[in-house]
Amino acid sequence: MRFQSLGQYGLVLFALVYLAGVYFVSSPVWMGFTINALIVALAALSWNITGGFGGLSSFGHAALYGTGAYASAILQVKYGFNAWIGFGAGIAAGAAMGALIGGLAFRYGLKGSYFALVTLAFAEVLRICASSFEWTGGGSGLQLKLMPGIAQLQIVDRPWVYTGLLVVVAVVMLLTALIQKSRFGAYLIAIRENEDAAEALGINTYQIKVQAMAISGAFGGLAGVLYLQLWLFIDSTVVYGSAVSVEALIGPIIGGAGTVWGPLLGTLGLHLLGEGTKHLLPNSPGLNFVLYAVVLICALRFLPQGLVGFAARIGVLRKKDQDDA
Amino acid sequence: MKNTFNRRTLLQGSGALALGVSAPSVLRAQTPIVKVGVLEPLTGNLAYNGTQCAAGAKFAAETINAAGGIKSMGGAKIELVIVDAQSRPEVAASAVDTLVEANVCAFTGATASALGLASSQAAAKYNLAQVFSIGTAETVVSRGLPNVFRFTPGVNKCTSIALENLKLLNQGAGNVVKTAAIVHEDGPFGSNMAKILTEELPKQGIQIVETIPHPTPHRDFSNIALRVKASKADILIPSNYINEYTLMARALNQQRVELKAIYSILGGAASNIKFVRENNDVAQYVMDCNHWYDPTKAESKALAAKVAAAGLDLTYDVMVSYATIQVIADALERGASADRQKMIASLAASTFDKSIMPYGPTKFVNGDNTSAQPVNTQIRGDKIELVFPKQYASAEAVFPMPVKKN
Amino acid sequence: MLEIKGLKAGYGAMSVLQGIDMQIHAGEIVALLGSNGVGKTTLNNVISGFIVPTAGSVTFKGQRITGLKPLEIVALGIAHVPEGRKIFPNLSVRDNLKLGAFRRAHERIKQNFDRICALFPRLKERLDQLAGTLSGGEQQMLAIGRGMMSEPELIILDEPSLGLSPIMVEEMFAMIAQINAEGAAVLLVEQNVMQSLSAAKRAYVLEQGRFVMEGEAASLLANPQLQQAYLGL
Amino acid sequence: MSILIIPAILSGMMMGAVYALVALGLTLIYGVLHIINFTHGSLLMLALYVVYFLNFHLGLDPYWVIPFVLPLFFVVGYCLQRGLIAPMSGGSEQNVLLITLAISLMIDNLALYFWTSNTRSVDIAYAYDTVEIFGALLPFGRVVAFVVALAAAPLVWAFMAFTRTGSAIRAVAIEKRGAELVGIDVNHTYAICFGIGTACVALAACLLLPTFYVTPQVGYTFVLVAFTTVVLGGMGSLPGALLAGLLLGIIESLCGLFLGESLGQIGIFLAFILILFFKPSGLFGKRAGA
Amino acid sequence: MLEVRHLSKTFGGLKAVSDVSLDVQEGSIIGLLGPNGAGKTTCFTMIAGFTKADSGQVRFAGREITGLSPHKICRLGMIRTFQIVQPFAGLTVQENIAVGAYLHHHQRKEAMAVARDIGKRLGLGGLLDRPAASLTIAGRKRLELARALATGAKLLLLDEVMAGLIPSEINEIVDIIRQIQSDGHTILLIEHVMQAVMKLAETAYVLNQGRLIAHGTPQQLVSDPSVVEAYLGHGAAARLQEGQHA
Repeated sequence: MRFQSLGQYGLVLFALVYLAGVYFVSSPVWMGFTINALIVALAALSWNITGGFGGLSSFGHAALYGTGAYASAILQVKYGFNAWIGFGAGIAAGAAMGALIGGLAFRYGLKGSYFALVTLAFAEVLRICASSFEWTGGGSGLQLKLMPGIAQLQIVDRPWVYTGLLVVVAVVMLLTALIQKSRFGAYLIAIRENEDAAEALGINTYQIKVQAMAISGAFGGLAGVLYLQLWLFIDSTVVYGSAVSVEALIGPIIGGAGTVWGPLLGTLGLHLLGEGTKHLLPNSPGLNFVLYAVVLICALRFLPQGLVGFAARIGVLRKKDQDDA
Repeated sequence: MKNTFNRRTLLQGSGALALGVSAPSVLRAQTPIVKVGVLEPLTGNLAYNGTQCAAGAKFAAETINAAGGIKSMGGAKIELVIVDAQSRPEVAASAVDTLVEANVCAFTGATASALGLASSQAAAKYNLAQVFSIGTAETVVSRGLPNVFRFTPGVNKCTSIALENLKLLNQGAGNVVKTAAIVHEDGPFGSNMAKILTEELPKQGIQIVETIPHPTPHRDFSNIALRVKASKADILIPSNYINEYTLMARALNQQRVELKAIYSILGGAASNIKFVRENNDVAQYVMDCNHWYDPTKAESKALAAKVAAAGLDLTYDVMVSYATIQVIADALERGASADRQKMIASLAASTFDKSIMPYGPTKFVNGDNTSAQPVNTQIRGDKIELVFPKQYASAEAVFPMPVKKN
Repeated sequence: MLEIKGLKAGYGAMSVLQGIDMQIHAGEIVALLGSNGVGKTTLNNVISGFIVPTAGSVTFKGQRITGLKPLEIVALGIAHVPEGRKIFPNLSVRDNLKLGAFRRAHERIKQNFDRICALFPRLKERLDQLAGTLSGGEQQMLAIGRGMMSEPELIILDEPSLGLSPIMVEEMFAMIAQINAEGAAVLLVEQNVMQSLSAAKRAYVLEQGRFVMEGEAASLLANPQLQQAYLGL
Repeated sequence: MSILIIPAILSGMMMGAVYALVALGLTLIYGVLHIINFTHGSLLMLALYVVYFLNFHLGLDPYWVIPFVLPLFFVVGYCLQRGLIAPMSGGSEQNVLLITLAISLMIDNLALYFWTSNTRSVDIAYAYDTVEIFGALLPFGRVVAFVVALAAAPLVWAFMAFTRTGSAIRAVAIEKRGAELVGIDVNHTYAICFGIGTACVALAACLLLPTFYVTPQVGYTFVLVAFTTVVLGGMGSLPGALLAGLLLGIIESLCGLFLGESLGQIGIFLAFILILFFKPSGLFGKRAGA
Repeated sequence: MLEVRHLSKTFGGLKAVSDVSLDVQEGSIIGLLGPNGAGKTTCFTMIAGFTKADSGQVRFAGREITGLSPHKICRLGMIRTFQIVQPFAGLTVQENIAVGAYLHHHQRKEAMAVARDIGKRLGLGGLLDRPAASLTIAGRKRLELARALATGAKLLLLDEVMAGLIPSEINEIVDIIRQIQSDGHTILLIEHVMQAVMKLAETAYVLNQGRLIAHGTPQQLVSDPSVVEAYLGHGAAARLQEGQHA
């Protein structure tokens, strides 16, 4: 990875120090909260593929997240499969759902707010279906049997959970970086910037967009599966609710959409903010969200390029050449 | 309350340090403190019930502290650490970390089974006891977690007792009820209950003519009322939350559905005084089989007065949460220790029978209080009266309800 | 009436206009010539307030208008009929025209409406038709008519003959002459060199953000350099 | 079950009229400002509280406070757009979306803090009155809502069609640059439009409260359906919103009747997805989504 | 190499292009001229597959390509550029060119190498690592050409590559286009400015009001009264004649 400024190095360094520091601060609260943040960061990384690199702002990433979680849970609860099989199946199901939504939406050329609304509707339909059919546990949701141990991917020891999640997030970020530097990534960015020009250069834009949705779906499914394995319980609102979709997109936008580090930094930042507001206003439930919202609005106003973009302006390493203008 | 803990732990810590080096003047007689967690959804969808529960816990702690605290621990005062589960399971689970860090000896919660399942699982890792105020889903106690204690009855028990009571009522009235319609929310407790009813009611000679699940929130109950009306059921058995219950009751009235009885099981509104106040007409004679306190106890009356003084509605959430704090206080009293492991042992051995709930001596079997039982209430005038079981009753049941003069 | 001094403007890092001086006097037609992409539209957008210049000034009737909002400039009496017309396709011809008087001359909307209907009889026939259903020439008339509803003292016409048939082009230039005769100064941006030069009193030729020629229209018409610029003769 | 069809259709229409009214405001905002306004549900909730408190403290009837609540919420909407959404978003579509989300988070939680999560409903004399139409008993409050909503849509439409401000709004909606060229103050027009949209939602609140309840979360109960209605009707189309609202009410009611109430909403969202795929511009939409 | 037959397109009652036929021989540079709004770009979009023609056929390298999608046409070796050049802003200059090169070089390493080569050939050597958004208009035009070349296309449809350039830049780009031709590419060039086409094109077609009005060498065309009128307006030819006589 190459950064253009000291600010960006600083930001990443801060995140790494924080993530490493969690091991040493013997606080279960920090670790627990960071674990939650990492799962959301995975959803954010998933959104980042389509929303960040592809410029296809989805408002229903819960559809992918939830499908992954449900696929795995159904296999385990209803058919008694091993959690690892559920793990793989969840990722595959997420990818398939992504391809399906993308395949339909892009076929009719939906983009912009239309695409956002369609994805939102998809997530809603899935939420209602999941809460209505017996197969998905209906409104009661699905509860995994408590079977601690790596064999069923139920890790009890928090530091190990945390370490595992760090590895998964690192792998997904590495994949993101590889995608960014690959033919596929270049095509995706080209589509975001100018779809006609991309098409003219021989890019099958439809195919690339659907593939992007599938990859995004795989990451989203992965996030959903890990949520399931961590809390052993899902229901329709928990995994298909609009809160998931909002969290998936808000992190990358605040952090910096279409960057490798943005989703993680944004999600961590927002979770720290949420935790901070909770500590500032401990006895007034609700007011912490108000403060959170105020800070969020200010962040949107004053960090239009996200955290990564903001950091890019601090201590620029390579001067812009003079003859640019 | 929670904001004080950091400072206090700090003070305690520095006090301990100071102990070694300086004069014993730092050991001024300070009332000892024992911390109890309250994990409830204070924001989000379940905020109403969560807030009510938190209020109940506060009243209990106040009462216990006013009566001298935990005597076996030198009159230690109960300090509640109230944390917000935000109506989300993962937040509920994370909130357990906060409780552990605050060094609570046990905690109560968490209004909805989904939240409670997540929190008790997280608490299991710390050997931290969770005394469920409400957690009707049977999975709560079927997981074999040693730190789970459900003080109140689960859905199976509520339903079976409701059925028994219904049978008694119906027999007393000469078996006038022959058909029933079930309306239930499609979440865990409603669906589960409907399943049991479908199996059990026919055994009592009551035929189920209509079963209608609905989502929460639901905006319009006209269709449901019409279907109930068309089914010509004698009795309606609803099970849903307060908002839906209110809309349903109105729709039933508007569609002039004639029923011999409305007999709800764990109904969100039928034992909520607000419903009685705001929808007095339609609320009359509605029966509910639900968690409820023993109204004859002095402490219950005191609680009712406190709740009214605080401008709150007296709901079962307040009562059960109050009672769980009582249970925890009793365990502390007997164990004389705030140690988490000891609390679990102490709770497991509980035979507490002085709670405001109409239960016998507590007996936890696999974490489930086998002596817990729901009661039947009936709305009469602007009051909610307890009609079953007889030994706690404050009024005689009216069944079937008198024909309205519409 | 309109005076531009040392004007520089561009988009972001890209500078388009690189120091322009220009005058338009009351009641005259001034032609602005130049090929695609040399900055004609940028100049128009600076005058009508959509682009804030990086240097230089624009004054109108002695008042500095650089930095004013488009609506304030409209209120002062400059109407801009842009390339691409920007009419309201989902509104009727009548509503389109009425909106022309939104900011200025609203009290004389009735007279102006009649005046424009008289000037563009084709529009009068189609008053209740949606503007989007008009032909290209009619849309152009509508755009000009809408601009005139505000009784402008200066009207900027950006490529009014673009996409019109030869007969329509003739008609268009006749109308421009008439608009001018009614008192408005006209800044005419055109690719139709011959006709705009014959209609205009003076002209400027823009190349790469600078004026390379300016002067009386008649003398420019005879200037062989101009023909070379356009035809490569 | 067949005898229930007519009552079901009628009660679906009654509910649909409320959807239409909520959607009317949303479609205006969507059609003109081209933003997905997530504050809409929160504003509905806020209006419900205002109507509730006017009734609770001053004993005012929810229907009679309409002349007061409507202008109030027009001002609220105007200020929200002009003072907060526009300056804070810096023109980015993504930011607008997040800002409306943040504002809605703010409003919801302020309501939770100040008014608690208690469910409140008004106690009025006609709460249980019904009107009989085609043998179906329809709640009086719903019938009033239906009639007023049906009347409100043409009023808004007439405002848009016949007033100077109305045509300015329509002009800005389709051709922003053209509007600026004739001297329309686009920001002011946007804010007016947002104000009208908010007033629509306030009207919906006045009509809804007698038959419904209010909690800090109540907005979500309607906002998703309202989005669906907007897209189904065609973005920015007022008759579209009205028709789509009624249609969705009926679809929901019939699906609920035949498939079970839990699946009633599926009908709505399936209709939504089908419409989007086969006619991305919606029932009355003029422009395709692509 | 390219044969266009009877291409027509109507937009909402307006005949944008009617019955246009033209041929481009391999290795040549052919101009497509006409005033603004004459329908040149519409022709391009139809040939390259972006817009569906109402009627008519397009054949490329002996193959019928009417109705194929743009990316398929590009794969066959024909590519169009855009009048308003928009580089992919999130990428560097080299990565921009690589987007084109990826068509036949799937590995990043290869594609980037190809991109560097082509970038250098087109005088972008010193700018390869810059963000594409920072380029000047002239730079963007070169980048557009480079991207198109990187796809390995045989036939380039260039849409006003000289618009907005100053004369010295025009001269440079003319040289570049010549060089591209000498490398074995065929070029169809849309131009508004005849001057530039004069130096490049062997023959040119003139479009006005959606119709072909003339075809010939540039010299023939500028003396064609119908072309002069199309460009300078009604009566221009006569007036020019007078001017020459005077």
